[in-house]
Amino acid sequence: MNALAIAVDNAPWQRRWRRFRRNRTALSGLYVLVALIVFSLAAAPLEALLGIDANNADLLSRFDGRSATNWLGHDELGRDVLIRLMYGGQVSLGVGIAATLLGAVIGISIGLAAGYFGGNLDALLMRFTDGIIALPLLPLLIVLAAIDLTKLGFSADFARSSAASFYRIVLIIALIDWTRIARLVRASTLSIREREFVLAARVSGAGTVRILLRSVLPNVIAPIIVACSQVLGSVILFEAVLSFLGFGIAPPTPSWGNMLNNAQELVATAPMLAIYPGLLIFITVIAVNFIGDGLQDAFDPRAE
Amino acid sequence: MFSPQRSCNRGLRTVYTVVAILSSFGTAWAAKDQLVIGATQYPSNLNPNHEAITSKDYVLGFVYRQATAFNGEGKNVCLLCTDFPTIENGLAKIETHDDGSKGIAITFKIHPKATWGDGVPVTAKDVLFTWNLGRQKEAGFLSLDAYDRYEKIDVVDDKTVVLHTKTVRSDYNELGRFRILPEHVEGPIVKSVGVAEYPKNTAYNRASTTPGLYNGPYLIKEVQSGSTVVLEPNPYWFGKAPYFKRIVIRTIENSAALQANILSGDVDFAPGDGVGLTTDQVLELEKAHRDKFDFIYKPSYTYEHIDLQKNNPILQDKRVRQALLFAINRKALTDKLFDSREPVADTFLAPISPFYDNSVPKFTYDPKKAAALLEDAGWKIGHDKIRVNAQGQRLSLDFGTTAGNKVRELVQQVLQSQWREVGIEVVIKNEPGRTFFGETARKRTYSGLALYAWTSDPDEPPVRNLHTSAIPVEGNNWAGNNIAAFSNPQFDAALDKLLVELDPAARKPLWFELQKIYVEELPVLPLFFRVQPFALPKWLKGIEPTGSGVSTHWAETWHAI
Amino acid sequence: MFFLRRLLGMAIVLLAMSFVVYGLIGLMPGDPIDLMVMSNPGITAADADRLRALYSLDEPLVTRYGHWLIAALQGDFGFSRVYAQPVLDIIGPALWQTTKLVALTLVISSILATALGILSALRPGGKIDTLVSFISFAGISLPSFWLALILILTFAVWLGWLPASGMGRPGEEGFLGNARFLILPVTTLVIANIGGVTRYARSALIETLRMDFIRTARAKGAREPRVVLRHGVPNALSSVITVIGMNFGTLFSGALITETMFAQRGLGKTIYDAILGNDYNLALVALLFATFATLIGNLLADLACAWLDPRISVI
Amino acid sequence: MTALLSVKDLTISFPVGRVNLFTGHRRAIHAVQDVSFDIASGETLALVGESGCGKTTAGRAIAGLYKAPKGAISFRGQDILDLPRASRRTVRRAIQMIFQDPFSSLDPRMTVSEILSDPLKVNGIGNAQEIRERVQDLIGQVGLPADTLNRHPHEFSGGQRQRIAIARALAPEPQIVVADEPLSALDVSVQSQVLNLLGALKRQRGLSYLFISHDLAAVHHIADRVAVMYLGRLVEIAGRDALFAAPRHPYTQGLLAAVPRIGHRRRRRSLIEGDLPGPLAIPSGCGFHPRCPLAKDICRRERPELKSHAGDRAHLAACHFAGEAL
Amino acid sequence: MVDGVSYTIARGRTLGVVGESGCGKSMTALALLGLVPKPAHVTGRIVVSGQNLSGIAAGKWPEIRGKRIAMVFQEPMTALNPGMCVGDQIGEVLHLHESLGWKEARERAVEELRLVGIPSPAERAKSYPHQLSGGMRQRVVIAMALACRPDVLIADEPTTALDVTIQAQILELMQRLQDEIGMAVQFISHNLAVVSEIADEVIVMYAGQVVERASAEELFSKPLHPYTQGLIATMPMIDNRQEQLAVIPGVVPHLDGNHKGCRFAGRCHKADSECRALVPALITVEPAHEVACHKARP
Repeated sequence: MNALAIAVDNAPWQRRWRRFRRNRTALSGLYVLVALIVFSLAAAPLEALLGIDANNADLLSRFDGRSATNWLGHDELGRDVLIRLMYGGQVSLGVGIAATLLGAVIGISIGLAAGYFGGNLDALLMRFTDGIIALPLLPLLIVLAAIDLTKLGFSADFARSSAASFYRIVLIIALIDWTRIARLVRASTLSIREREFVLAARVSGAGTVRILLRSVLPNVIAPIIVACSQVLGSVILFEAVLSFLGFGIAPPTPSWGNMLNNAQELVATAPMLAIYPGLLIFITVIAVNFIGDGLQDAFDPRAE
Repeated sequence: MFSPQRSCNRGLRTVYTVVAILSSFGTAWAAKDQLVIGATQYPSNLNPNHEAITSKDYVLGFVYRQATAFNGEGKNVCLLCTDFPTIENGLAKIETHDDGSKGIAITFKIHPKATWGDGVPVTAKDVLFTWNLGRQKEAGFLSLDAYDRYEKIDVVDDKTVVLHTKTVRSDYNELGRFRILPEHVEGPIVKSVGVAEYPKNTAYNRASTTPGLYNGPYLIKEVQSGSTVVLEPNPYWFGKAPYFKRIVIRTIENSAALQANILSGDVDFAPGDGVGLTTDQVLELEKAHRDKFDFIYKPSYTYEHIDLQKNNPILQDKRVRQALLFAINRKALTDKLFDSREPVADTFLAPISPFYDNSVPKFTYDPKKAAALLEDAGWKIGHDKIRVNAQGQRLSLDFGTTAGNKVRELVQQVLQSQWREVGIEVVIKNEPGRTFFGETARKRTYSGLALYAWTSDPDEPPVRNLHTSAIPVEGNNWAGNNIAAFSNPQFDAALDKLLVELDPAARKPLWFELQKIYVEELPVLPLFFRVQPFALPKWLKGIEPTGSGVSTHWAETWHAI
Repeated sequence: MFFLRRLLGMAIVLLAMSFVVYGLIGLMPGDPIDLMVMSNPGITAADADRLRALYSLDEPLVTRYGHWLIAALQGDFGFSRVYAQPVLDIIGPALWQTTKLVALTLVISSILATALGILSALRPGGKIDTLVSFISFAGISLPSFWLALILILTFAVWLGWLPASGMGRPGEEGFLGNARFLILPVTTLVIANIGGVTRYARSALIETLRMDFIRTARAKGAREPRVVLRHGVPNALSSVITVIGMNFGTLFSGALITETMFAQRGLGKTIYDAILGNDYNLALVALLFATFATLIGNLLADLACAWLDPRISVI
Repeated sequence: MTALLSVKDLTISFPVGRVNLFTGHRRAIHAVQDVSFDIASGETLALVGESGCGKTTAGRAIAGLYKAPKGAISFRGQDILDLPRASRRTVRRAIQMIFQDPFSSLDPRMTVSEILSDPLKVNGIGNAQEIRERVQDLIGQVGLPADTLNRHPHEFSGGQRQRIAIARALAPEPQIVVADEPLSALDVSVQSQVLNLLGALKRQRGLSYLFISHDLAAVHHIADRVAVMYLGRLVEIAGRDALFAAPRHPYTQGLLAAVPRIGHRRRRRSLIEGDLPGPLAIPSGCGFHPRCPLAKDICRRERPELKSHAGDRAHLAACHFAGEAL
Repeated sequence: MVDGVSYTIARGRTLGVVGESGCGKSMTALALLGLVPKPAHVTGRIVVSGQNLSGIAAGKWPEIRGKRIAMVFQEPMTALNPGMCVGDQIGEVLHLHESLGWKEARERAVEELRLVGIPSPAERAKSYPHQLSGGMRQRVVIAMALACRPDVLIADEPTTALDVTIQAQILELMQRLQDEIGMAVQFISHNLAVVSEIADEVIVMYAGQVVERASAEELFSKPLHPYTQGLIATMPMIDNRQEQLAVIPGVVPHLDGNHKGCRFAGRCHKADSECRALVPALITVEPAHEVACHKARP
């Protein structure tokens, strides 16, 4: 785990890493998350190794228990539960990370602009952000999820492709998760902007872009990372909720959300089918939250 | 710890939050004279003639009696009338109109004691009122044909009318869609707002607890839009007095939640009439709670099938269509998923139908034959085990259905796997119901396969689904259900004949011919007929599923032990 | 002046929302007439055109929006296509149902979260803090529909203590009888909601307890409970309330899930069904009402903040 | 002595509160109003006053940190508020700034070497090799060893950080340095080190300073001339000795009397009563009148002009009674 | 942090404590109130009017604070509870210690506000801290501290955050109140000039230790410790301008626990091997003048 420390040999990062490492829950959260990522990525190799096809519905082995090649048994269509959980992890974590990053890009841009330029732009952008936060978003998102992409000029082929469904979910989630990042970035930017080293850079003649990129952005990275880690957890949950409402990743592509949703009705006969993805979602989100909490403490400016 | 008061007068200090104290819990209601039914769908509105959804028919069954309905044996019987009109019993007579064309005069006798919920008798006046209203398109009635088929109606007396059809037709005594409205309630509304505004102002929606709107054993006592309908016995009901003092129909859309409600006893049962649990859920209940419930699986006339896109060159090849059907193990599918309860569909007709032709080819699972057919059609196994043709085109098809329908999605994924075994690639592209039915299926924009169900009355000819005139095209505003765009002159001709042939002996060969053409041409891939699955508490008796319509038409016979 | 400005702001938000949602709904597949045609095979092309004209669907989106807006401003929000009733008749009870749910959740989770936040802030890093942290994170991390199912299975199916779903029957068992039906959904929402608020209350109180005036209070001779409850909590509370206020929208979203799971016809569910059922007008107006409700919630939160923190002026 | 920097009628206002719904404007407070002064080459002008008097705002405006102040600021006769883009940078680099808080004025993420080379890079001074030499030279000039260059600001004490900040200000070879309260965040024992360094640099490089401070003792030590501000306006400006020996404005007098001095136990020191009014409630007439022991009716009505009294042309005061014998 | 600090203050007298940031002067003050933050701990004796406070139970401290020993803090803005009107904040002390009802406590609070020279005190009592200017706030803090007429008042940099004119007002106020009430005052400041003006006796602290102690006049006219001498010399004097200021080289050392010898040795021009090896004791070199320096023996 020293890779992180070596990669950023910058002194504040070392201190933060040291502080983070001292936080045992956060550190175990990180281990769990890394393990989950490894777990998800191992899907294809393990599938090849065991010589099974996780997408193959085999009704004869419906609900069959564990075996030498099917470590967690079979689901309602006789597919291997373990491998599907691993593939589902790729989708869920993929959606989570992609939506968080996209949200971060939106949030950072808006937050930086609002915080640095201030004035009416700030007022406008923050009103907008607060407005978005205040809205009952889930119903709105259903409207978004129901939009016919062909009416927006996308080709019918694209609109029906599974890539479109992935992008659509990523986009929909990103459209709401940026607000927290934007607020945090703005708040940090506001305080950084008034810090005298930014004034000093301006006095020495640096242009706005240079100041934003060289003086402001590096100094708001810490809150951004904290915010992203917090957002990631809610995004993974959100994917599950969208699946629940029927707007998630379409089957047969597994995601933890739609696996959980499918398993709901089977709770009586095959409770484990619901417990595995539910547990994985829970563990992931809680791990991410612990990491976020640890990062927040580690990046606490008072401790710097 | 807090100081008792704060001196600084800020006006807002007087804001208090009132917290509801959940101190006492209500008592459990008295058992057995009340019945709680859980349905997955809410009957959006209650006018018998507007917008048909199953949940509405289900609720209306308790409170409203249409003229006739199909019973559990698939026989059309009287609900509101005394004698079911047939040629045989003389209540229906072929007559010749002044212009020489032929029609049928049907004598319809309203039950002498039939009364609306407010004590006003159901009379010929109501029949005439409904007929006049129903023929006007602005009234927005679901079935124009149910009213427009009559040229005139003669009133014999208060309780007897003679309906004169415009043409001779085999379904002359299918009167279930003639839904008589109370003239004394709806009449004044039509008068005051006009026909065009009637749909928005009908008392069924505006004042749905008005007793005068209903004539069934129960009356609607209370409606919580979207969630609950409460029924109580109709004091003016003319039939057998209903057993339950109160029936509550609750909408629980999430089927897992509905299942939980049944297990917890909050809901006594979920009807199998298409608004309750799915077959696999009831099967599960049977596995785990055999002691608590009685189980009924009533074969129905609804069948799941896959429409094939007619414009897709791959599917234009009959051999490919046949191969598709040979390659899937429908028997194993229903054995495993539905415990063999849902019979494999060989044609559009259910095996329980008297007109079912058992001699048609059955397309039992035969992957070798499927492979051979595909080879024959020029599809050779490619490098990734998916077949390609001489042009290098992959044998790949899109496969859509209604997203969120668990059973269909399961079936879909099984079929996908089975087809892959014979080298056919299927890409699943599901859409929410509104998109699927509203756009993709209706405008026939799906590119390969589309899975959904067709339903019909017992021995209703498949005109709506397979007649050329029922192909939705832009010219008819995409109306009709022939989404596979099946068009076969022989088939059309047989159908047309069937529609006017009154002689049962002559009808049977026509039915057989239709089935032969269907199996030969395979416009769609038949999968299996659904059942109406009921899990009824042991103490509840008298419920008789019909297989086609709703079981509530005979709700007065329901009782507890 | 403050109220005027806030009301004006709310009006602007609602106006913008109505326009955006109107546009978005226009982008959904199919139009209402399509569905009518679908359910009524007898309708002809001419009928469909006539109906389109009747519903003004043949006009450009903006014009339609204009008509809708003018009618809406006159108090006529139009009809629900599916229910064939004025939308307000449908929204009214749904709004009340959701309000009950959200308000109860809010009150309970605020009180509970503040109490838990205080407990853990007293000894950051201590045993209680660790436990509370774990509970909070667990609450945040559970998919709410999953939680709801577990609760139903436990308390309704297994223990049989509470009704699995529904909204009760007014007039029969009175408010308290109906309250039973709220216990599970409210519990679900509280569990999902409490984690975030607790974490926030905790950090706000820790922050506050580090402030100079806390030291002043101690130097005055105030004992620890008084220092925390009289000096710490009220000052931390205003920022907690801000967060709670911002949670209104999230709560409404959460209510949609519990309304589905517990079969309660609330606003979220109404919107969801309306969207799925192509009931444009109902979806639009219900969304606006939901927005309005959350904006009111925000306003109330701001007022509560101003009440707690004299530095914030409302006049 | 010709003026190197000339400030004429400088007025800086900030909008406060919300936009008026009807006019679309916001209320403005004038942080600095009609301030005029010159600084000659090699001269140190101190700007003194209490918090909120506008001295920092004025200093920042001169350093170019505000968009468009009203009035004129000219450097060597050239108006720098209205420069074409191209020449703005070359003129601007002649005016650099040292900030109050050396803990906040250095980017915590940069090494000292980056901090010092950045101003050279943005101003396009020299190639990489020259920049490196220049940076080493600079760090030596402020009395820090060359091995500091690879370290980060947090590794230094306040005094050392302020030296680094001074070196950064010197990097673009400025002619005027605006020093905004450069001592107030430092420990007493290092303040004198920084004061001495500033003095030495002035002598070596012929620098001019605009020295902004509330510490009259430090001002007395370093300044050639002193300008006193109150509520955004200059109330008195004079040579150091003249001002300290014979302040003409009652505010300056009160200020001087209030300065604590070693060995003056238990004396009466508060000539000035009451508090500074808020920026939104600036009194009419002479802004100082509510606190002034000399205030008469005229003070409430008329604002006194800043002008010379009793002969000394270089000693200006804005008081109706500045000419009278005190 | 703070090591072996001893001093006494007589009733009605002011002890000035001088030192740079981090020298431990505020920590000493907090120790007197039993408010030293967690990881640190206090040993030694604190005696007020003959009562030994060092051994008392933690639960007894609140009875001492505000009643026997009161404190005025540096930042009047943050030292006041922003959510409570100032009358209540003063009243709270009286409520706590003199068991007054809230009504009487508020009435007394108004009196206290009048005492510290706040105009129209009855109205001001209903103000919140943010509605007052910095000087007013510090007056409120002083009123709060003095409400119970404590034996000892600790003033920790009470004027540092204030402008000079306000500082002068507050200093005068404190002197007047001391004359009226007669409490002992411990006045902590880094500003030598302020301390020289207000204190009767002065102790100079460096890196957690007392290095010199004398009457104010004595200390400023004849400083004996090189640090004190250096501090005085480095100050620019309005009365006595010099081109070049004296300098104390170096910075305050970080204390790492195993420091040997005189803590000032690293910056002292007189330091020799003795200074680096042995900790100098605080010894009386002249009557009422103590110094901890090997080089300042009598």
